[in-house]
Parts: sequence; structure tokens; C-alpha cells
Amino acid sequence: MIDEAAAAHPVVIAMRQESTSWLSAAYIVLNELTVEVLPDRVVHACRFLRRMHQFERVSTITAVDRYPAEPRFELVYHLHSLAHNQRIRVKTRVGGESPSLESVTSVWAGANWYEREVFDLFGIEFKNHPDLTRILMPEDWQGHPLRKDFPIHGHRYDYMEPEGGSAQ
Amino acid sequence: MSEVPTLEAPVVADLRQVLEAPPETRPRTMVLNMGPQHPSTHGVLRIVLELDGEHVVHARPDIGFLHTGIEKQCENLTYQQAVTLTDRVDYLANMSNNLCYVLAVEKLLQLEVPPRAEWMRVMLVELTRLNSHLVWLGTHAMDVGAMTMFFYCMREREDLLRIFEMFSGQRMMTSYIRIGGLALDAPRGWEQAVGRFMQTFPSRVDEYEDLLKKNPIWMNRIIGVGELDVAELVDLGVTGPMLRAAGIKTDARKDAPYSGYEKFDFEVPTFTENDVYARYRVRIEEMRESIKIINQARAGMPGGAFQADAPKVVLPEREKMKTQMEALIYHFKIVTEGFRVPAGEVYQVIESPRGELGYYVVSDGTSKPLRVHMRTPSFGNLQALARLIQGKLIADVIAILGSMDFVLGDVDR
Amino acid sequence: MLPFVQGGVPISWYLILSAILFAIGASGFLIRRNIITVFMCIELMLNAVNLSFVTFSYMWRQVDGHIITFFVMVVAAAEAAVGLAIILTIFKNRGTLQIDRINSLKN
Amino acid sequence: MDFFLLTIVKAAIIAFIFLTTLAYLQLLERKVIAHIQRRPGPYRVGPHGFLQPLADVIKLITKEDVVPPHVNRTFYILAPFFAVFFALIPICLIPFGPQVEIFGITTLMQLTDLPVGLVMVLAIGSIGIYGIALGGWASNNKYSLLGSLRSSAQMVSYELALTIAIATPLLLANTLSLQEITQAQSGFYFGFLPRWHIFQMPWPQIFSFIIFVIAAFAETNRLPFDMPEAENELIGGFHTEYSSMKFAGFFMAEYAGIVTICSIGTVLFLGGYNPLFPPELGSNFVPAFLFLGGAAILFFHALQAERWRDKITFPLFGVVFLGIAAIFAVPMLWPYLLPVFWFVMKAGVLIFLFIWVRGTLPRFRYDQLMAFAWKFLFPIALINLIITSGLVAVVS
Amino acid sequence: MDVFLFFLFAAIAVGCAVNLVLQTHPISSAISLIGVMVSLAALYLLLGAEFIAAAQVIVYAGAIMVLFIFVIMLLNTGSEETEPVNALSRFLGLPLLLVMVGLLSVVMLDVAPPSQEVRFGSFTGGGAADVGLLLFTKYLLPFEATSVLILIAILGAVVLAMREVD
Repeated sequence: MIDEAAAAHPVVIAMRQESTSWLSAAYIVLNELTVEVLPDRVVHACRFLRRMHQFERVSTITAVDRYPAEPRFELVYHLHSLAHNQRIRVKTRVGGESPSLESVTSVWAGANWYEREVFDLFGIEFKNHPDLTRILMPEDWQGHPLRKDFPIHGHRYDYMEPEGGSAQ
Repeated sequence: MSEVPTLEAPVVADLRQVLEAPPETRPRTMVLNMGPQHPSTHGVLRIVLELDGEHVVHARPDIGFLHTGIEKQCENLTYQQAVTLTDRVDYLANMSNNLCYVLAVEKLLQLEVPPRAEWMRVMLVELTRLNSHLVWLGTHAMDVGAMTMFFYCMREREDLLRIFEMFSGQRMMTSYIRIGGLALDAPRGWEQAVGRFMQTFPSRVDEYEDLLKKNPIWMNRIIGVGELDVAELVDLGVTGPMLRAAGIKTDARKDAPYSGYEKFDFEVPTFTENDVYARYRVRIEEMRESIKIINQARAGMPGGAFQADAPKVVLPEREKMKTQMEALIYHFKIVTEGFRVPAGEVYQVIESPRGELGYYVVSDGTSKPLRVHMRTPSFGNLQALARLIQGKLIADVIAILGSMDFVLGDVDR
Repeated sequence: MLPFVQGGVPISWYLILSAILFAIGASGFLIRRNIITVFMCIELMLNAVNLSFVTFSYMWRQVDGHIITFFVMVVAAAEAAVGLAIILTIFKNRGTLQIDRINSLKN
Repeated sequence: MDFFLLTIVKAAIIAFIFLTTLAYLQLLERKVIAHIQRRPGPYRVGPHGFLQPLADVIKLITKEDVVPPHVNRTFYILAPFFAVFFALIPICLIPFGPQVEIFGITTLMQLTDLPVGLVMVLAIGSIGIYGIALGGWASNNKYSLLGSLRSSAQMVSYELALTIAIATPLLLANTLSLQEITQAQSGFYFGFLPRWHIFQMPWPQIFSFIIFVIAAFAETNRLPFDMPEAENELIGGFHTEYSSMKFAGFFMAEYAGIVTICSIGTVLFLGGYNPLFPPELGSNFVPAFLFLGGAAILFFHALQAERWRDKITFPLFGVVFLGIAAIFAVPMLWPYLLPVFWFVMKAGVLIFLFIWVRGTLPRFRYDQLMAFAWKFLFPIALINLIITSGLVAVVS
Repeated sequence: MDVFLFFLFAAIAVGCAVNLVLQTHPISSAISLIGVMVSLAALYLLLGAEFIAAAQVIVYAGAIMVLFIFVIMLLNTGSEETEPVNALSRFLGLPLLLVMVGLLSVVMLDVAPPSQEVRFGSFTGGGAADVGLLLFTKYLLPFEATSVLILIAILGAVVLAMREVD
């Protein structure tokens, strides 16, 4: 599904020329260009965008949990081109029991902490990430707080017990 | 350029690993656990430093001590209620966070705010920038050892906080900028209060420059310290004054004007030295530019309404509520349930004092956001820390930490 | 009691003190295994010798003994500088200060 | 036994005055820095905080004496005593005045005058490092260890420049006794210029004095050379793990060090207890007029005081000042009071300089500090020494 | 008074020296050595060697020992490991030490005339002026030689440290 405005956008045109398979959707809503790619092509798409369109920095990487739906996680990459003063949103969907996809740290070193944050809060695993550990939550935390099935008030945490009382 | 070195080299630096090793195999380096309680980490940042003498061999920042789950909490509040949480993200640039979130939601609602609200927002956000830069200047100077500077900066900040209190009733957690406009109309006498401050402040900035720039010890401590290749800085996601000090002219106020910034005349100061001193100069010049913007906003402040004419979003006036049935119904709806926001997603970027501040708001059509993600500048900037301080002396580590101007609330959210 | 308060100290006592200190230093030199401690024992022996020089100087009412003491101090300072530099290098290379373990010329 | 009795009395007087001075020096520092930073400083305990030192002492004594479990107990407890002990001793060699006759006893206004007094002061000062070094090491804390390593290296480096800076006035005075050094600086050129070493022909010792002051900052670990403490880098450096009276020990040692080094500077370069200008020009009336002026200012402020208690305390202090002025106006007491007054004034100016600098300057970086000592101070001191010795040889 | 002071400082010196040898941690040994040096300085004062006493404190206690402590803290190796000693040295060590002290004492008693006594103040030739005068006249050549020695020592230390950097 590629809408008219997006089809005319130079980035989308170039991406479609490069490969026909990776764009599953592209649209412009509220003046923001979004391209959706398949999860196994994210790294290629990102590398392409960086090389060909000078999206030299990744502004942020995050995820959205659309819980009952499947695949439940929407991974969102916001890219920024300083040279063209342009922003683009790259989206992909992953789901399943243990969601995972390729890390983009090989494209931008700055993706490191954002991916760790997504791993920490959503439990999405990034393959080939140099240091995939929890970043915001304690190391021994159980569960992933930003998932919709994680209770809003968290779990009861017993601070007195040295072991076993880490969470839940 | 994609073959940049990985951010964190093989992990040596957990205290336990090193201490439990037998003495013969113990590395000659010393592991120093800097923070989370340390005067110069500006909050609860922990940096595990591996030292060879006083040189940093390897650094690993450890964050999350101030994680309060604001993003999760936002999902459980109505759109208007969530404004109060955005204050708490960056306690030195609360108005900027208010503004960014509010702009994002307004974009989803496709709501136009009246010009008075826009101009007032610009003025307050620039005052916030002054506030943040003042605190930065004071603490940075104190890190380097110039104790007096801190008190001078706090003196001016006190005036600023009084102004904020005058507007919102709160010194720090203002929540003054609301969806649809402002919380209240500007208080009586705000022009005099801001005017008085603006009269003295420019000379104070000069005074700071005199105090610091004419001090050879201070200059020696910061010139040529904390340099990193520009490409690497961009790659690591550094934004704001740190990037402008490296010669890249990027500023959301110019690149993607919001809230009517295109109507103001100001410059984006950049320097190319890319050291701590350049960062200092960028921030000092930014203070001067902010003064210009505030003066323009003050001089040309439009009259009229301070809230949008959108009865479904903005609470009705007290008077109308008591006389009109419709207004009463809207009031009841907004207070009990909140307003519905059309489904969609938006990524709003503004220039906070620390750099690129982005709010990614996803709505599923209900009155509570599905997801609010905060792209905070401190988080992005802090990623460069390990690279910036590698191979430096401990004293330089302090100077560089100071120059990065991060707020731990902003990092951990 | 009175002579004890008012009388002088026989000069030989100083020399015996010097001998005792020297003997302690020598024994420490033999029984200690840490290079730095061994080094300090050498300093102790030098000090003991210095005491006897100053005592002899007093005995003959001449300052020459002081001069020799002075030279010993200078030599000790030079020795400490070089010796400690060597110890530092040894420790960095071998990771130990135990004198028995530093028994090979080449690693 | 007269000698012993006299010494004990003098020691008691000096110890009492010195310890009180240390307590109030700390108040003075806080007040002066507060005013540099445009804030009032301590003012709650007593009028304008005058009883603050007392409150501090009570607080420090009654605080729990924590000994962390991971420290090396012996040296941890020993270190502050080392520091205080060696910081307090040198004051017994400082001459506050010439020989005077009081109640029929002739004595020096000084506890004891050794023929090698100055070298003794240096010797005791050089042992003073151990307090800091041991404290840092025994704390078994990495910040402390870094602090004491820095302090050892720093003190050894700056001691060199300090010693050479001290050597030049000795060439002029030709003695090591502090009393004789002071006496060598009495008299005036052209009837008004004092023959202090910083003015003395053939080669005024101004450079030497400046080097001395700079090295003194480093020796006492004061900003801009407070590497061992550097609270922004090393939290508290060597005294991070110390609390209550043991911390107070280090604290006191620091201030005692300042007083000592300022006194030495006064004796070596500023003419000790010799007056600023000759009595013929009226120098004997200076203290009386000074305190009179102080009293006048206090009375003036009392008239327009804003707080009601200032209306009481200002005149009260004014009366005290008037009383002191009256004491200084009695010519009979001049031989005893004037030398002490001049000495305290000069040392006080130097101490004020220490405080002023702390309120103004940032901290050096460690390598800059070392480079400054070895590449700048040391060569200049050496050149100054060569020039001075050459000129002294030529003139004599 | 002389006897009292002598015994006081001699006791401190011997006690510290024994402690130096018996302590296993180098820092304790170093502090003991400082104690020995300071009490020896006091004894020098009793012997009328004022300048040497001051120099002893400045050079030995103030500089050399600071260097030692600096190195010990820098390496921070902890206590020395005790190793088994063979029976012969364990049982013969102390007696042999005492024999050695005894022999030395006999020689010393022989050398020193028993009649001569040390009294504080009876010899005042140890001031800075006297030492300096002799140093720059009679001992000028050795003095210059020591300065060259010091220079070489500094260079040597620097070279060793430089090699360490590589």
C-alpha cells in the first residue's frame, strides 16, 4: 500500500528502484513520511538510506506494542538527514513468542542504546548487537515494563530479601 | 563512514570480574566506580572507569538509576493529564518538554492555537533555555573548581524561577503549556517582571564571560579538551550545542520551525573547535540569541485569546459553564473522560536547551495515548561519553562531563 | 638519681646503639622477602652507620663526620631514585615483589 | 627551672591563641567567600555567626565517630593525628616580637629560637605529608588513594620551588634563625622604605616572594592546587572516609598549615614584626587609629541597622573596638603590642589572599600543575637564586 | 637529662627498627623507618649536629621515604607472603644476631674512650655555617662528584621510567 503523495517522494522512488520486495507500505500522514519494510530487510533498508540519502543519524528507535494484534510489536526508526534537512520514519513489525530482528548498530553506532532500551522495555531481541543488556531497569528485573500486558503499577518488589525476591 | 569503531569495546569493567581475579592475572589498571553518588556526575550517573594511573583506559556509563517509567505512566493518563509528567522528564527544561508534547498532540488533533499562545510559548521556552544554560554554566564552572560562578548563576536563575512561579504558580514543575494553548492567561505585571530581568541579564552574561574568559587556569582546563571527530559525533546521535560546537549548523528552530519560530529573527551560533570551550561559547551565544528572541516576543506580543477555540479539547470558561448547557457538557466530558484524539502517529521535534527533543505520540483513537516515546537529548548525547573520555585524565573527564550538559532525569525518564 | 639527670651519656652507648640498629637492618635484609622492605633495611643500615659517623665527629670535635653523613644521604637519595624506578619496572614486568620469584634474568 | 616554667607559660599562651585563631580563621574564610559570592554566610549562631566555630566544634565532637570496616585501622586513626601534630609544631619557632622585659623577666616573644630554625620548620613541614598520604592510603578507597598519590607528588614537586625561593632571602640575611632574619630586615631606606627582603637592595626579592606564595598554595593544598581534595573529581580525596573529630583533625591541619606558611612568608619577606613605616612618621599610632576607624564604622552602621539586634550588636562591637584602640593608645604597652600587631597584620593580609584566591580561581589539571611546578616555577626560582647570589657576592 | 633523652630516643629507634623488620606490610615498615629516622635526628641534635639533624629529617624522612611510600601505594601489593623457613635459620638466627651485636659492641667499647661523655651543648660545631665551610673547601671535589652522581641517578630513573612507557 503506497499512497500517491508517498509514491512521488524521491526517497520512496529510489527505494522502489533499488528493490521491489522490501517496501510493504509507504505513506505521508501529517507531513511525515513513513516507509514500512519487512523485518528481515531493515538493516539493508537502513544501510541503503544512509548511503544513498545521507540519513547520517538515527534520531530514535522505539517500539509500539499493539497487544492483542499480531504481530504485536511495531518497531519505529526515526532517521534524520542533516544534509537534506529531512526526516523519515521506518517501520517494521515483529511478533511471536520471542520477537527478534537484526540490529542496526552496524549502520549507526548511536543505535546502540536505543536498541538496548527497546530490548529492556519491550523484550525484543536484537541479533548481532555488541552489548545487549538491560539499560534502564535493574539487571535482575523480570519482565518488560512497556509491554501492554505488564501491569501499570509493576510487580510487588520485596526489597528486604536478598535473593529470589527480585521481582514478582 | 559506516565502519566506525564500536561504542563499547570488550567489557572488562565490572568490579566483580576484576576483583575476583587472582592477583597475578589482575590487570595493572584500576577500576574506579564513579557514581552513582558523585558530585560531578550531576545526578545518579554511574561510570565504571578503568584507569591506568590517572588516564581513562575504558569507560562504561551505567544509567537507569532515575528510571521512573514516565512513558508507561503516560499510557494510563489522558492526553491533558500527561502534560504534568512531561515536566518531570527534564527538570531544567520543563517548558520545552511541555511544548514538545503539546505540539505533538495538537498536530494529531490538527488544532490551531491562537498567536498569543504561540508567542507566549516561545518566550517561556526561551526563558527556560536561559534557565537551563545558567544552571549548566554554574555547575560546569564549579566542576572545574570555580565555586563562585555557581552562586552568580543561581542568583539569575532565582529571578527566572520567580517569573515561572508568577506565570504558573510553580517554580519548576510548571505544566503551564497545555494542549490548546496555555493553562492560564499571563498574569498581571508579567511584562514588568520579564522586562526587569531582561534589563539586567545581558550585562550579567558579559560579566560571566569576563570572569571566566580572563582566567588562564580555566581556559587551560577547557581549550582543546574533549574533541571527537564530527562524523563520529553525528553517528553516535549527539545533538544540540555539542554538535553546533563541532561546526554543524543544526537547530530545529530553524530547520523545522514550530510554534511560530519562523517569525523571529535570531542566529544559530556555531563554532568549529569542537572542544569544551567551543561548547561553552555556543551556550553563551545561545543565551544572547535567546535574549533577542525574548525581547522580540515581549515587544510584539499579540493580544487576544490564549487558548484555541476548540470546545471539545479546551475547558470552557467558568462563566460560560454556568450559563450554557453545552459548555457544561463539554466540561464534564473533558474532565471525566478526556478528549478523544484521532488515530495516528506523529513525531514532533523541537530544540530543547540540550539538543533535539522529540516526542513520538501514537494514538489509537481513544482518550489515552497508546504510546508516548520521548527522544530526549541527554540520552543521545550521553552515548558519546565513553568515546569522549577514553584516554583522558580524570580531571578532563569531569570537564567533559560538565560540557555535555545532561540531566539524568532526561536520560532515564 | 642526680647523676642520672645531670651526667652525660658515655659515647660508647651511641656506638652500641648504632651497632644494634645495623644488626637489625642486616637481619631484616636477610629475612624479609619483599624487595621494598629489603630496600628499607638497607636504608636502616645506612642510618646506623650515619649515627656512628656523627658520634665519631663529636668524639673528635670535628665536622668531617657530618660531611660524610651528608654524602651518605645524597647517595641514599640517588640510590632510592634509581632503586625504586627499578622496582617499579620489575613489578610491571613480573607482577610480584617477592624477591625469590624474581630469579630469572629473562621472562 | 625558671626556663621551663617560662616556656610552659609561653607555650600555653601561644597554643590558646593559635587554636582560637584556627577556629575563627575558618569562620573568616566562610564569611569572606560568602561575600565574594554575594551571600551572607553563617549568621545564625551568635551575632553574624560569631559563635559558629563553637557550634562547629560541638557538632564535630558529638558526631558519631565512624570507622569504616574496610580501612586499615591503625593508620586510619593515626593519620589525622600525624597531620595535626606536624601542622601545629612549627608555630613554636615563629617570632612574634623582639626581646621584651615583662614582670622583670627578659624573654623573646617567641617560644624558642633555634639557630637552624628555618630548616627545622621546613623539616617538620616535609613530614606533614605523611598525614595526608597515610590517611588516603589507609582509607582503602580509590578516590582517597588517588588523592594521596597526587598529594605526595605535588608536595615533593612544590617543596623544591619553595625551598629555592626561601634560600634567596637567606643569602641576604645570612642566618637561619628566624629571629635574626627578622632583625636583619629592620630599618628603612631613605627614611621611609622598609628594608624588608621584598624591597631589599641589591636585588629585591619580589620574584622569590611570588614563587613562595604560589608554592605555599600548593603546599597547603589550597585552590587552585587542591588536587588531593578536588571534591568535584575525587569527592574529598584523602579525607573522603573521615568524619567527626578525625575529619576535624585534617581540617585543622589545613588551617594550621596556612597560618604557619603565612607566618614564614611574613618573617622571610615582609619583615616579620617590623613596622611598615618608621615610628618617626607615626607608625605607632596606626593600630589605635585603625580600631578607632572600625568603631566609627560600626557606630555609623548601628544608626541605620535594619534588624533590631544589629542595633545592639553593632554598638557593642564598636565599644570593644574602642577599648582595643584605647589599649593601643597607651605608649607604655607599645613594646609588647606593636610588634604583634604588625606581624598579625602582615600574616593576615597573606591569609586573606589565600581565602580570596579560593573564592576566585578554578582548579588546575594534574598534569598542568606538575608542568607549572617543573617548567615554570622551578627555573624561575633557580635563575632568581643565581642572580641574587651573584649580586650578594659582588656587593659583599 | 641527657641520659633520659638518649634512652628515650634510642628506645624509639630500636623499637621502630625491630618493628620495621617484623611487620609484613611494607607501609608499616616504612612508617617504622620514618620513626627510626626522626629519633636519630633527635639523637643528632643531642650530639650537636644541628644541620645534619635537619637534613636528616628533610632528606630522609621528607623526601626519600615519601618516595618509598609513593611507590608502595602505587603498587599496592598488600602484605608480604610468609614462606617456610628452614629449621637451621629459625633456631640459629636470633643467637647469631645477638652474637654479632655483642661482637660489634665489644669493638665499639674498645674504640671509644669510656671516660668521654656526651653532653648536650658541649660541641656546637655542627651548625650550617661550619658544615658549609668545610663542604666548599676541603670536600669540594667529593661534593661536585655527588652532584654528578645525583644527575646520573635522575637520568637513570627517567630512562627506566621512559622504557616503562613504551
